[in-house]
Parts: sequence; structure tokens; C-alpha cells
Amino acid sequence: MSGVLLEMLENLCSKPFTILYPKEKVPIPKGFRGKIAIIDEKCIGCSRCAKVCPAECITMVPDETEIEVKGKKIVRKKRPVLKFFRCIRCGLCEQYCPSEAIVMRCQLSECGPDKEVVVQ
Amino acid sequence: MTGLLGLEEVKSALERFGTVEQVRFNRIKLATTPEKVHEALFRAQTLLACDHLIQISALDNGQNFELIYHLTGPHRTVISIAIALPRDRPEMPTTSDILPPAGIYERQIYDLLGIVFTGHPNLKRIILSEDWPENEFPLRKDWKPRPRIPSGGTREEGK
Amino acid sequence: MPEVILPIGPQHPALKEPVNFRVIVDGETIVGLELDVSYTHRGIEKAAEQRDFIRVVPLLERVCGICSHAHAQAFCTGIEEIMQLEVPPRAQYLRTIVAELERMHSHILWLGVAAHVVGFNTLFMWTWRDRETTQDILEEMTGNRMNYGMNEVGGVRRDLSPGQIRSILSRLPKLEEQIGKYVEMVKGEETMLLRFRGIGKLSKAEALRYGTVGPTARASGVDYDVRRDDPSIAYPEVPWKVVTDTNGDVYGRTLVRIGELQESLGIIRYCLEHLPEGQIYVPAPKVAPKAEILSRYEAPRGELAHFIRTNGTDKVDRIDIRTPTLANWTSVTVSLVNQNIADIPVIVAAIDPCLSCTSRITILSERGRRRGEMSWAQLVDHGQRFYREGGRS
Amino acid sequence: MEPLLLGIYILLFPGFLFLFAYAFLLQYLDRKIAARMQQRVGPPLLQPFADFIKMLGKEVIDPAGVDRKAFDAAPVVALAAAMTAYLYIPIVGGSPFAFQGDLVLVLYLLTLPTIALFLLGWLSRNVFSSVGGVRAVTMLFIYEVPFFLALLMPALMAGSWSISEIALWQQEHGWFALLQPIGFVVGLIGLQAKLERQPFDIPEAETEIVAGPWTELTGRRLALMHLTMQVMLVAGSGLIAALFLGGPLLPWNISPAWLATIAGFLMFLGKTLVILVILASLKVATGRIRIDQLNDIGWKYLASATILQVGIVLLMDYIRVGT
Repeated sequence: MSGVLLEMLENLCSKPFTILYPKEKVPIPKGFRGKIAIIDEKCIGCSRCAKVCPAECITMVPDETEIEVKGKKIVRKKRPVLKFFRCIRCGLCEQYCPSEAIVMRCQLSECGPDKEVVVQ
Repeated sequence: MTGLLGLEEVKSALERFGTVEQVRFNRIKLATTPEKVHEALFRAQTLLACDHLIQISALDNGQNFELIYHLTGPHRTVISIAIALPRDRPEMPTTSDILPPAGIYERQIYDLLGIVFTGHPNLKRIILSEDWPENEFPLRKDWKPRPRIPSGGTREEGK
Repeated sequence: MPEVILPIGPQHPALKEPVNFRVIVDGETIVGLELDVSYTHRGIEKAAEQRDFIRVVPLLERVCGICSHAHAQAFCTGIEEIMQLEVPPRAQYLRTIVAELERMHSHILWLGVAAHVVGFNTLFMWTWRDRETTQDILEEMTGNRMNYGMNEVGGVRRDLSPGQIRSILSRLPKLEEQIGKYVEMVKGEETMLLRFRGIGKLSKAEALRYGTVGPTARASGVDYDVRRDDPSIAYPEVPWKVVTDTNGDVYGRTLVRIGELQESLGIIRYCLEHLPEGQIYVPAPKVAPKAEILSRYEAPRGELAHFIRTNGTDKVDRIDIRTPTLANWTSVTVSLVNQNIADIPVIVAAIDPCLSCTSRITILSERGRRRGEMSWAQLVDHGQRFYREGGRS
Repeated sequence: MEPLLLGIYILLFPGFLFLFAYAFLLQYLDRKIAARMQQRVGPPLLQPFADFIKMLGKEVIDPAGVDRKAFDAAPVVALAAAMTAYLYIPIVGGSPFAFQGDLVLVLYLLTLPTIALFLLGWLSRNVFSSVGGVRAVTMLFIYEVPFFLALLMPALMAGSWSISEIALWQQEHGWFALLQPIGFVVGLIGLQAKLERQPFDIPEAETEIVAGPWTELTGRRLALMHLTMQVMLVAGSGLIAALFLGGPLLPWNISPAWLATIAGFLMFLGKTLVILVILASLKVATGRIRIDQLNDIGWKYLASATILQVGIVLLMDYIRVGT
């Protein structure tokens, strides 16, 4: 009982723990799996991200573009498209991407009601 | 806590029901038939001090339904008692009278695979929603989701 | 007042997840009970049969939000054993750290919920405040606060830098101090003791008979802990002990969980200080040979069993998950009869039910102790008649 | 008192207008202190008032088959009773309505809201409400006896049944909190139980029976019942302050009358706030107990403690009169 009273008094004299969201924000740590993004110029169109995605939020669409990889110019046939709100932030695409073209940013992602919305 | 059970010990208790083999350092498997499983479980409980039922694993291998009772006790050895049931007549006597927790697992298996446990005190639907159609057992290998057949729940508006 | 059916749930302030109790009460005493838990079935076991070993791990992580690592780990260790992979020790240690952090946050969460259930909201606020520390550590380690995505077949996906290790170690003493305070509060706070002592009592024989697992069983003196009995990952190398208690009631379960908090803290500290160098991952083959295995792991709520059968392809043939809550339900229905209605939430909360991962149900068996002259069947009849007539008292 | 002054007294200050303002303030402080003790932020100053206004504007839902008139009347009766009780509490000196026996009337009026709550629970034909209503009444039978005994002891010692006169008596002889410490403690606990706050929030235990008798209350009925509870908090803490802490009267005389009035008013504010802090701390530091446990505690400890207090008071009286 005395422990409870002591802690109560201690809290009464200290600042609240709550973070008042719109005014203050929690810092996002390094390595946070946040908003997913595709860096288009790096993508070589290999479809590995679409294969490993458990939520099937990445689909490949035909798109013939010439890109530069390690000084060589190649033509990629497809590019990935994200169904943004399907992403479950498992980070598998980031891990399996051979050219670091798909990344999870240190930034909170928005939310939306429709799973099928495609966000570029 | 006592030491691991040896294969010989288990053999002497359970050999009469079927083949006993050691599949892992702490796991011994007995393959038996549905009629004998009740007695085998009872002997495992009494002679081998198995006081905890870990799981009744149930699966459909295409030809048969398989049930595997995993038991353990203070000896830390997992004794698996495996049986196979014919697909056309999936029925077997319940074991919930000697293993109370089996009651819940049997209902789950009944719901998902359609195996009937005769003598079960309360064999009713448990996992699937109450308006799921009868005789649809989703974990059978030949079951495919068919969107035309209503499978319970409310429909979205306008559909 | 005659018997009344008191519907609790599927939506109810005391319950964090959908479950329906139909409690038959006589005044303030429970004379009968029906449970219905089938509101959150998602067909994960069927879905898991359609996915390869890379994509199935995030799916299994989502069986349960709180013990997500436990599910992924039980599956990964099982598949690794089938594939006969030698997982590097550093990966095993990292898995242990995440697993124990998960256990800590789950137990702190439980303590808060249990306090809230008996109306002691202050402890609820304080525990959830301190739980934030474990969540922050997990977020920094894995990138997510929940569903960590740390495991994969063959090892773990993220490494710890020396700086991160130091930062985590520096935050542990504060947490330890807070846990020490909880011990004092739980043992000294009168109203909580009144509500926890002697409630939902299970003797050792009953606990074994009804197949309880985890803290519920250990509070009744059943000395089972899969981490020791069927050791996997780094547990054999770490010094720790199994916490048991002989009270057998909600108070005992609280003490066991707080004791486990302290043990978990010790394990995390040991693992961080003795983290071996080396790889965190070995490449896993795409397909697994034909085999079957029962993979067990001690999730925060108790023993978790994954029965996995593979058939030589890159997908599992069958995965049968037995969650700890399912094993504990039988004991709840038994221990609720003849208790006070005020104790329903406490007893139910004491097993730390996780309904989404159970999504299964039980109805009180005929083993419920009979009270007065009414047999169970008569009581159910009576209850149903009552319910049809509108449940008027 | 002149009719005009009397009207001002009843309606404006320190009557109902002040009462509502102070009730909202106490509610705010109660929540804020509790929040800060739990290291939360707590509500802004006008939150209780905003809640009240919002609830007044909400739709009133009648549960099927409910007696609408009784359901509408019960909160009003409860509020009226609590407000009437407040008029007899001395706030700036003795109450102008004081008469011999107003203590009994106040105690009776303070019981009415609980009865109204039980009625609401019973009338709403909801199982949670019925169980909650039964719990409320069961609890009434448990705490009421020690609570009444504890509050009647000052009357016994002061030889008067008027709250204002008891307060006056303490001006000369010292506070009853010091003379009757057991009674004071039992009075505080009884007040906590009367207000259905932790650890006595058994009738509205949200994790068991949703909100008890409050479950089916909506709109203005809910607003009025909440307001009743807040007014009860003011009236109850004012009553305890008057009976045990000397009310608005100072232990010594201050010469200009207006200064004495202001000082008395400040005393009233200070004393009720102290009582509120005690009650809020009790709320934060405890969990909810069960009704059978309350029964045990109430009859075993509270009742016997008050009986002991009664014995001591009678003995003291005997010695005082004897000498």
C-alpha cells in the first residue's frame, strides 16, 4: 500500500508521461519499417518483391524503360506497382530486392479505407 | 522431473498396439488403429506417467485422415500415438472421457475436418461461424472455397 | 432473485476481443456458463498451405498480435529441423532476446489488464506506461512495435549493433526497478489481494487433468516449461529457472508472471552481454524434404505447439496450431462455476486469453460441479426457457 | 432573512448557480488529480461542463417496454433531493434554513439518489441494470448504518440536530475530526461508498456489468444523473466539512462581518477541497472490491468501529456532564 501511495505522490509532482500527439511526436527510431517506397531509377524489374510479398500488395506492370545499373545500360520490362494500404510492413521486399530499389522509410504511413488503392 | 523415457520402456508398454519407433531424441511414435487408441492412451497415462495432452494433430493426406495424439509427462518425452481413419467413414470413439482437454480439440477437428467422435458429450460447431453451411469441411484437401455458396457472415451492402 | 442469464459479450467493456459468455447467475453466484468464442476465425491454417516458406512466416506471425514472435519461432525452428539447418548462435541469441522481450511486454500488459479488471486502474496506467520501454526496444531492434518480422527460416533478419546493445542495456535497470515495484504493489495492495486470493483456484491435480499450460499451470505447482523441457534456440546456454507457485489461484498466476518478468530480464541481459559474433543467417533451401515434426515453444501464455508436415515441396502440407488459450479454456469453464459474477472477468483474464489466436470455443462440459438439486441438463433447459422468454428476472 | 435575499441565496449564491459551478469544478479537480497521480494529463477545465451540455443534447432512447414517466422522473427526483440537501449545508456561516433536525433530513435526502438509481436499474428491464440496481441497494444497506451512526455522533456530542449549530459548537470546543477521529474516517469511507467511487464502484463495475443502472440511461437522463452525483459530492463533502471540520466558521472571531463571511467561505472551499483530495487519493489507490467482501468489511470493521465511537462519545458525555 505504501508503495502505491509513494508512486502516486511521485507522479503528482512529475510531468505526465502522455505525449500529446498533434503537438508533440514520438521520435521514429532508425531502421523503422515505415512507409514503403519504390526508387524507380534503381529498379531492374526482376519481380522478386512481388513474389515474396505475403500481402500481395506489389504487382508488376509492363513498362519498358532503359535504366543504368553499375554503369551498364539495360532495358527493364516491368515495374512494380504498390497497392499501398495492403502493405503489412514485413520488410521482405526490402530484404529481397537485389538493387535496393524498394525501401521502407523512417516515416509513418497514412491509412485509408480502401485496400486496393494504388499509390505511386 | 525425471529422465527421458527409453525406447524399450515405451515398447514394453505400448508394443502390443502397433509399431513403436524413436523419431527424435525426445519423441517416440506409436502407429496404431482407431479401435485401440483408447486403451493405448490409457496405458500411456498409467504406465508411462503421461499427464499432459499437447495436441491432437489432425490432417488429411489425400487417402486417409490421420490423427496424432501427442502426450507428454514429467519425463519430458513426447509420445505420439498415430492413427489413420478411412475418408469414407471418418468415425472413431471419443477420448474425452479419459483426457478432458481432448474434448475441445475433438470439437475443433470435427468442425474443420468432419471427423465424428462417437460418445462425445457435446460435439457441436466450435471454430466456424454458426451460419457456416453444413458438410463443408475447409481443411479437407478436396475443399476449395466456392464464392457462390454462402459461407456465413453478412454480405456487403449492394451485393 | 431467480436465476438470470447475464449475457457478456461479444462486445463488452471487460473483453478486449469478441467472446460471448452466457452466464446463468443466481443473485451474485454463477450456477452455469456457456462460452462462445467463434467470432474471429480467419482460416490461417488453410491459407498457410498455399504459401511458400518465405511468405508463410509473416502470415503465422499474425496468428496473434501479442505472441507473434512465438508463432514465427515455433514454425521456423520446426522447418529448420526438417531441413537440418545449423542456425548460427548469434541468430539464436537474437531470437531469444526478442522472445523474452515479447514475454515481458505480454506479461506487463496482462498485469495491467488484470488490474483494470478488478477496477484498479492506477496500476493499469502505470504498467502500460512501463511497457512502453519494451515496445521501444523492440521497435529499435526489429522496426516494428508488433509483428516484428524478425524470424525467417534459417535465422533472423536484423542484427544488433554494439551501440544498440549499449542503449538497450542502459534502459534495463529502470525497467527492473519498476518490476520490483509491481511485486511490492501486488503483494501489498489490499483491494487487489482481496480480489485475487482464492479466486479461480485449481489444484495441481485439476490443473493437470484439465490440460492447463503456461503460467496457469505453473501457478498450480505444475513444473512444466517448454523452454526447459524441450529446449530450443539459446535457452540451454542461458542461466535461468522456471518460476512456479503453489497458490493455484489468480494471485498465484500474478506472482508467476511477475517472477517470469524478472527471469526474462535476466535472460535478456545475459544474451546481450554474451552475444556471440558471427552470421545471423544461413541460406535455407527452397524446398523441405518430406517429414513431420511437432515443434513446441513456450509462448508468453503457455505452451504453443505447431504440428508441421512437409511433402517435399516449398509449401507445408499441413500446419496444425494449438494455441495456449485453447488448452486453458477447459479449466476456465470448470473454475468459474460457483464463483461470484464479479469474478468472471478476473478468472477469464487470469489465463490471459488470446481469442484471435484461439478462435475456438468450448461449452462447459457436464463435469461442472452440480449445485443444489438441479442437474446440468435441467439448468440448461431452465436457462434456455428463460432466454426465450426474454431473460426477465 | 428578506425574501429577496433568500431568493438570491437559493438561486445564485451560495445557492444553485454556485452549486453547479462548484460541482463541475470539483469534478474537474477530481479527475485531474486522479489523472496526474496516474501520470496522465487529465481533462481540461471545462470538460465536465462540456460533457454535461453534450449529454443534454443527445437523443433520449427509451428501452422497449419501459415506464417512460417513471424513467424520466427518477433522475429529476434524485437531482432535486441532492440540491435540497445542499441548501442545509452551512457555506457562508449558518444556513438560513437551519432547524432542529435538518441533519436527519439531509441524510434522508442524500439517500434518495441511490434509491432513484436502483429504480432506474430496475425499471430499465436490462439484466445489467437490474443486477447493478440490486447491488446499489445491497450496498446501501451495508454502508448506511455505520455512515449514519458516524454522522450522528457530532449531533449527540453537540446536543443539537442542526448542522449549522453543530458547526457553531465546534467553534468553541474544537473540531470533531480531532474529538471523533474514528467517526471522521468512517464518514469519509461512507461518503466514498455513497458516491459509488472506487473501491465501492460495485454497482457500476464496468468490467462486469457494463455500467450497472447507468447502462440504459441516455441523453438528459444520463446528464441529470451525472449532475446528481456531482452535486452529491459537493453536498457530501460540505456535510462532512460542517460536521467534522467546523464548517465555514473560524475558531476565533473576526470583527467586520463581511470579512468573517469571506473567510468562512474560503474555509468552506478549503475544507471541501481537502476532503476531495482524500477521496480522490482513495479512488486512485484502490481497486474495486466485491459486494460480499464489502459486506464483510462493512459489518465487521466499519460498523464495529462506529459502535466503538458511539461508546467513547457516550462515555465522554457522561464524564463531561458528570463533572
